[in-house]
Amino acid sequence: MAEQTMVGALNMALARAMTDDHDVVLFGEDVGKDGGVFRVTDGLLDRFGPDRVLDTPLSEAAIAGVAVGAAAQGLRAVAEIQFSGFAYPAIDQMVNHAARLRNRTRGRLSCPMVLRMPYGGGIRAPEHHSESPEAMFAHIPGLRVVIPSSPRRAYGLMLAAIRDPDPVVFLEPKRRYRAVREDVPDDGVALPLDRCFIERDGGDVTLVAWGAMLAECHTAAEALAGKGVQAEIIDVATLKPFDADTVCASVEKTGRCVVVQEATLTGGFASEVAATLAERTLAALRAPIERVAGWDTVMPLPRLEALYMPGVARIVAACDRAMSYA
Amino acid sequence: MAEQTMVGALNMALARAMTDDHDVVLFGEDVGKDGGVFRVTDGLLDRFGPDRVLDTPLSEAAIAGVAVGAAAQGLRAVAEIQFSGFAYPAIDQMVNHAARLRNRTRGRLSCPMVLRMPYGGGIRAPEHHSESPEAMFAHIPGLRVVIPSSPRRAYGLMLAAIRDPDPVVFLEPKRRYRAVREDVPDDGVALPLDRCFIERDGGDVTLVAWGAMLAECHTAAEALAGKGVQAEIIDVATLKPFDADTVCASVEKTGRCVVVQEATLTGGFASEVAATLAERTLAALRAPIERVAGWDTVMPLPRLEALYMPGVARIVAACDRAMSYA
Amino acid sequence: MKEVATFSISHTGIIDADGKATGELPAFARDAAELIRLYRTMVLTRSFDARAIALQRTGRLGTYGSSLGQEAAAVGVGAAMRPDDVLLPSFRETGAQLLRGVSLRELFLYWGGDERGSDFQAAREDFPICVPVGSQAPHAAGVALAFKLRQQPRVAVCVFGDGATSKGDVAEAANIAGAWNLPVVFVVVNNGWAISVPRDAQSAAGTLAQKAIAAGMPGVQVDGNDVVAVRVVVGEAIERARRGEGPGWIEALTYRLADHTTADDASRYRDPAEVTAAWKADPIARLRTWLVASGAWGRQQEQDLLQACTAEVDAAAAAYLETPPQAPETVFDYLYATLPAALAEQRARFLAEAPRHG
Amino acid sequence: MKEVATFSISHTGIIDADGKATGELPAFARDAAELIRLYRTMVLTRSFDARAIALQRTGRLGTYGSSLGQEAAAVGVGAAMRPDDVLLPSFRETGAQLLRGVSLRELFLYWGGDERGSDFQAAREDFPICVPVGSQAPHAAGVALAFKLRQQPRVAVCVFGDGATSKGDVAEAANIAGAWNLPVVFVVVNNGWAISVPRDAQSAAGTLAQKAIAAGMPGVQVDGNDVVAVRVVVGEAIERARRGEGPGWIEALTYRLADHTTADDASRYRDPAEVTAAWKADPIARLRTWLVASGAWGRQQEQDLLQACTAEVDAAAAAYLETPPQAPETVFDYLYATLPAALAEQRARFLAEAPRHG
Ligand SMILES: Cc1ncc(C[n+]2csc(CCOP(=O)(O)OP(=O)(O)O)c2C)c(N)n1
Ligand SMILES: Cc1ncc(C[n+]2csc(CCOP(=O)(O)OP(=O)(O)O)c2C)c(N)n1
Ligand SMILES: [Mg+2]
Ligand SMILES: [Mg+2]
Repeated sequence: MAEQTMVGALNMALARAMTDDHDVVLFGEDVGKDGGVFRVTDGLLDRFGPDRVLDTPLSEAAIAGVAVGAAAQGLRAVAEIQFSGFAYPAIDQMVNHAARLRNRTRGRLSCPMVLRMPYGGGIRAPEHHSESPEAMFAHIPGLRVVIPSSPRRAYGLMLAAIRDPDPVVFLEPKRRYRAVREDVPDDGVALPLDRCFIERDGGDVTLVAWGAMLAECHTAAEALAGKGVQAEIIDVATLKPFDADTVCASVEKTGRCVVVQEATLTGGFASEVAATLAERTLAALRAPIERVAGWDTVMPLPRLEALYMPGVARIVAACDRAMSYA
Repeated sequence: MAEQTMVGALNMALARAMTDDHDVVLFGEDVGKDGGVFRVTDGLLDRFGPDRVLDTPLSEAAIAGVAVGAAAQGLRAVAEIQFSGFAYPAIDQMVNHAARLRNRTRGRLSCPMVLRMPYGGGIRAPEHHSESPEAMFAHIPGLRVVIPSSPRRAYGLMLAAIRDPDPVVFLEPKRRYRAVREDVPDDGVALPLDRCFIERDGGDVTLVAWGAMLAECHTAAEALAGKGVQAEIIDVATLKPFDADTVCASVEKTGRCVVVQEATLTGGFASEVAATLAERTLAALRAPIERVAGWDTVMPLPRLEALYMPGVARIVAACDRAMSYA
Repeated sequence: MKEVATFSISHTGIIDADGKATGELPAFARDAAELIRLYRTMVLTRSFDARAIALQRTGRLGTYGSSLGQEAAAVGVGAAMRPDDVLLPSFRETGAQLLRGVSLRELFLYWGGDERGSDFQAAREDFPICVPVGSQAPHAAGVALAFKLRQQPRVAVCVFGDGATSKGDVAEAANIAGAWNLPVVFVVVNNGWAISVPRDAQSAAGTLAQKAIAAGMPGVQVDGNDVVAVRVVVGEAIERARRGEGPGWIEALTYRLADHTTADDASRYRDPAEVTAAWKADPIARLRTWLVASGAWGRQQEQDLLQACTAEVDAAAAAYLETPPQAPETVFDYLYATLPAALAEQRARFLAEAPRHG
Repeated sequence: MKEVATFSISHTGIIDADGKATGELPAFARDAAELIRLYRTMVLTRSFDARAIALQRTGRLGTYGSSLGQEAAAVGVGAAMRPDDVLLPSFRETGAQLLRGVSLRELFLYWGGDERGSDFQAAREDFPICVPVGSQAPHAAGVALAFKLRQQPRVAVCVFGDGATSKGDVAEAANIAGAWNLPVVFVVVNNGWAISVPRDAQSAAGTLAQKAIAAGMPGVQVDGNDVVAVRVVVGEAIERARRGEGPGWIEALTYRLADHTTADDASRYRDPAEVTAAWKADPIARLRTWLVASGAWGRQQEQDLLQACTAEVDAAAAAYLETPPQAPETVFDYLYATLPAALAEQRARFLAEAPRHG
């Protein structure tokens, strides 16, 4: 049981799924010999052969659409979009087909596919390589939207996503791809796809986040603890369907909530979290629900990227504001 | 000054803009001889000629992308997507190009285009013809997102959208296309693109909506008035940028808010409205913020469509619940 | 300057507009019973079409897209397929769907706005009608990928219109099908119009068969009003694909004799004279002429057939009209394989509220 | 079965890999000064390229996409354009951009992660580098539409790679350009690879020139390592388009001698022998051979040129490295023509918070 990065854990989960189920096939741009530009599929072509690991032509709409067709035939299609910034041409297939094939045929056909892609900023990448489009997918009924925040979670969630009988959009916070290593047992155990994970207990304020923002929240929580403020941290690893119960229960307890997302503020998934809380936990709220998010502007190129990304200081400041209410 | 439907008002605004500014050109599928499948561009080919009213091949990505290129050259490109259900292939161009051309070139190039499209349900249309995707566009920094709710507003907002130097997504609630007529003076006066409209004053509860949902809200408000409840109605005609101040001021006054959207609940723009209120008006809130929305499922085909659409009864029920808090 | 590649596009027609054979008849067409089966399906398609329009006009069906005049293209495709192939249609493939086992009642249900119309009781693996133009083309490649990886001798057959050939999805799907040598056949039913946009305004390409050249696959033209030729040419492409020799692309030339849909008024944009002229190439009349001339068909058979088709359509329409709407919970119950916990409460709220008002 | 259309694809080369003329020289190429101008730009491109990689390796530039080996394709395109044409490049068109007036410092800024690198001080109407592959193709059609409607004798020139030809956007753009007879020229720089995907896996099409056939426009191949041939063939297409005779499509055959980008390791997926072989067709060496053979160039000129290029790149790199980052407020200030009131408060909050921490 070696220590794994998130890349290693994802690779391990893909290999495990392919070993367990011959119907699992992978395709995407450069997933074969190259092993994916981030090496998530490294070695899989050699292990599973060119019938199950396929390089596609450069066409994202087709990547998603081919996955729909293959999945309708019962293949578990795991399709990679090289960067989320290039996933937009695939949205049509996800909204108009993947998400509704089961519903429109009354269950006759279904779509057990995973559309996986790295997303998010913080690695000084070129233009169009740093965005966070999760909210667009989370608005599509019939999809599942999953975002791991750690190697272990990546392993368990990826297995769950592949085994799930419905289409899953799996967003991988690339900034965390190699940020940490942890023990990831290759035990074939999947994580649930409909539950938030409480990562840290605390009674004063609830921090809600997903993906790369979890690490920021943990650092912020440490800083807050130093001031005597106990933050509870929740990883919304499955944005859709959204496990509001876990978040609401925490906020009922703490009375304060800061939702942290890397994506641009307006219309982001943090707004969904906040709206749900405003509907269900109003009486418990002791402070306004704050959203710490990317600003409502285009993600800057690397030289100014750091100004855009929500970080520890902004999270702590928001918690401080929340704590300032009696 | 004839009474106009929304279709007539839009047609009048397009004609006025084309008369005033030779750089305004229209294109899209069937916008020429056919005058658009809803007749919004009826007669414009005859009046302005085939150089300024062009039928495109059947390709939505190109429609948006050609608009970007033409707009970069200073044409005011008004591009039609025939139904919002077919706009998804155009999202890539809107996110990755239209919305950021000005920003990424530091103002050297810009994108004065309008992408207009009918949206929404309630007309017993075929599959894929009834969805409400406004939230996807409202999440894109650099765009403006505009939705008229009446003929007069359609006229003024369309003029503003065309004259605006930045890209505008203009969503037309097709269910209201011919639902009412009203006097629409062809005075060339544009409406502001950054202000919500207060449509009805009331001190008890704030109803926030856009598009076709305004009519439902007005009927609901009448019903509520009968019970002695005074609803204030706000038309969020410009979702992006969102004029939160007007909505917040109203909720500060009423202490209760019901946001009504036709789109599927999770991740819809109603969530943004609610989240903003939860952040800015918490102290004033006397009741949980309710969202009355399309359910989190695929818009059913016509036979069950009515079960999906938010209607007067659900709005009234939500207001009743809000009023039940002291 | 040297020439590095050359291409040519062929056109095949067998029975011409006058009902005369202009080429050699394929074996199946020498079997009168088989030709009559195709004829029958074309006539049934047209009966269904007329009834669907009538039901729409009287408010008992939703917006409907007629396949009037295109019966041979659809029936030829359906006839060329084997049962375990998979059809990925657009919305005017009634004739093909009928041969695949889709029922008239299912088709009425679909156009009547009921999801059960896509839950085909036969043709379980066929795709439902596809409304977003061309978007089913990548699915066809995906289905074909599954066939290939599983080494099944099956073929995916994808049908769309002239307008669809302008869509990026179609180009991407064709390219990937070529690159991966997939067992898929794309059939362009070129009916001259994409709503109000005439074929020539859709593309500067002189034929729509030549779109195949971009994907490195063979492209051919066929007289789409000649069911015999369609069956032959599509059949050849299908069997070629089945043998592992790669995808195919056929342009079937036909004409949309009706409005685009019941929501359309074609007189706004096309010359009625064009329609009148196009009737001369009516696929049903020409096959009838051929059958009559060959002695396989007569007045009585025709009368019987029309009556039988009417009766079949009557029965299906009645069954459709008698089908009660689905229960409200079906709005939620097919979204995921298992209703996620997070949706259970919403579903309950929906059931409490929906029946009352919507 | 009759033939209804035929097509052929030609290939043009003028100066071969050995620096020998195999075809007739065009007029401009008989002017040594003009050839030297092109040669100089190719060498400058390569100097820039080497420096960019060095800066990236030492952490002073972001991920960079080299154009090593593709200098002739880019320079040929740039040379074929008139100043008031508009270039819509991908990310390896340095040579073309230099001829258009884009400065080395701007290019460094762009790759260094600074938006000012796309605010070209010359070439004001040219499009910035385009990263989403092929997505600039519809823009080119849109730019050309503006030229056409305004009756300006200008041409949009769009450059992308072999991989891009698989994108639906490109197919849609080409089709609309054909349908509308727009003054636009598409240049496919086929460098054999799309990251790790070799050209043959990208498409079953035998040439990428034949993609044009689908759009009904002429498609031709050219030796993309022969700057003279590129300039001739692209120039012909541009002038044809300028005369209103419609769009053009050129496949320029070249080779990516470098890794895909500085983030790539091509040894994972391609045989070094292939790269070694490709160096034999180096576009710079062959033009030098030609120039030397024709007496227009010698050792001294070469040495001077290399020195001059190094000095120019040095100066640009220094200027780039000395350029202070933009002020924080620029993150907001170019989003809309005028900052919307709704964003003013956020901008203020940003300015209060951003400088402290990000
Ligand atoms: C992607 C998309 N865009 C627009 C439409 C609206 N629409 C429906 S059918 C049609 C024309 C289709 O033309 P063609 O492909 O030739 O098929 P035909 O209707 O002639 O059978 C259009 C524009 C659609 N359904 N899908
Ligand atoms: C739409 C899109 N998908 C994926 C990528 C990632 N990517 C960048 S370059 C590239 C390969 C491009 O190949 P080609 O078009 O041949 O151009 P080349 O890099 O060879 O110049 C890929 C896949 C991208 N930038 N855009
Ligand atoms: Mg058609
Ligand atoms: Mg390439």
